[in-house]
Amino acid sequence: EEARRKQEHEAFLDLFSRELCLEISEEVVRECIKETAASEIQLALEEKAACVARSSQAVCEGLVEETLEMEMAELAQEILDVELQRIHKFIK
Amino acid sequence: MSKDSQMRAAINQKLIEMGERERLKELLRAKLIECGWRDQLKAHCKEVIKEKGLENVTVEDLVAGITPKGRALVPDSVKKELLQRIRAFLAQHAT
Amino acid sequence: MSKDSQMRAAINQKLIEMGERERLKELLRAKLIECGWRDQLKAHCKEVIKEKGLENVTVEDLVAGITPKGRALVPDSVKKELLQRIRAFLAQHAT
Repeated sequence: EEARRKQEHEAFLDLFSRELCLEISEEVVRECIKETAASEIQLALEEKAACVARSSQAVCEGLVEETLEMEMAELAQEILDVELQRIHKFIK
Repeated sequence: MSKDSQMRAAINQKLIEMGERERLKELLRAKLIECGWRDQLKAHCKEVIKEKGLENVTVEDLVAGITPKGRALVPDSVKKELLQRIRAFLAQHAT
Repeated sequence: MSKDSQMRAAINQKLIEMGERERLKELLRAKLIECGWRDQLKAHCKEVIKEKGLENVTVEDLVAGITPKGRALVPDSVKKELLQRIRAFLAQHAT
């Protein structure tokens, strides 16, 4: 009887251990997956925001540069024309 | 309540009371990091986000997308180690 | 093509498609007049011409001569305003 009880107890512990192992694994894996997914999405959002910020800055600089080049060329031409006209008038 | 369920309840209570349940979870977490499981999962997340587009993915979508691979990637050696720890605890405390 | 250059190209395309790029350039031109940039640069042009002599200056020379000052004289507040306008545009048209 004692041997039978011992055997039953061992069998119970074996089953319980396996079930508990599965339960804990499932719990931890589920928690880790959720944490990883949330942090990876957060990371991707932060990376995208940083990329948008850098790119906006670059676009802005490009726009400023383009406008300045145009403005300065226009201004230089304008001033030279005025100066030349002034000289022509003076010569006449 | 059957004898088995009584015993289960008692062991579960002991596991919690003695902080062993949390320790087992912590051990598993640490092992998953150590064996590279978490890094693999991160890489898989990045793939899914890239594939679907960040604007089309919620945390729930991502969880659903990576869970099968996440489960499959847990090494047998890690599960075995956890089982051994559980058995050792039960041998000591489930008399 | 890197992520950043892809993003830059996408922003520029959207700005052009919606006519915002031209509007921003107009805004910048107006701001440059308003803040006195144009007048300061005009005076600088005259100085360069006076210094080098009218007969020795081409448009290209003059542009090259005024460019460093032209860039340096753009107030930070003007650049900041422009950047804010771009950000607001992107926030409004984000997909």
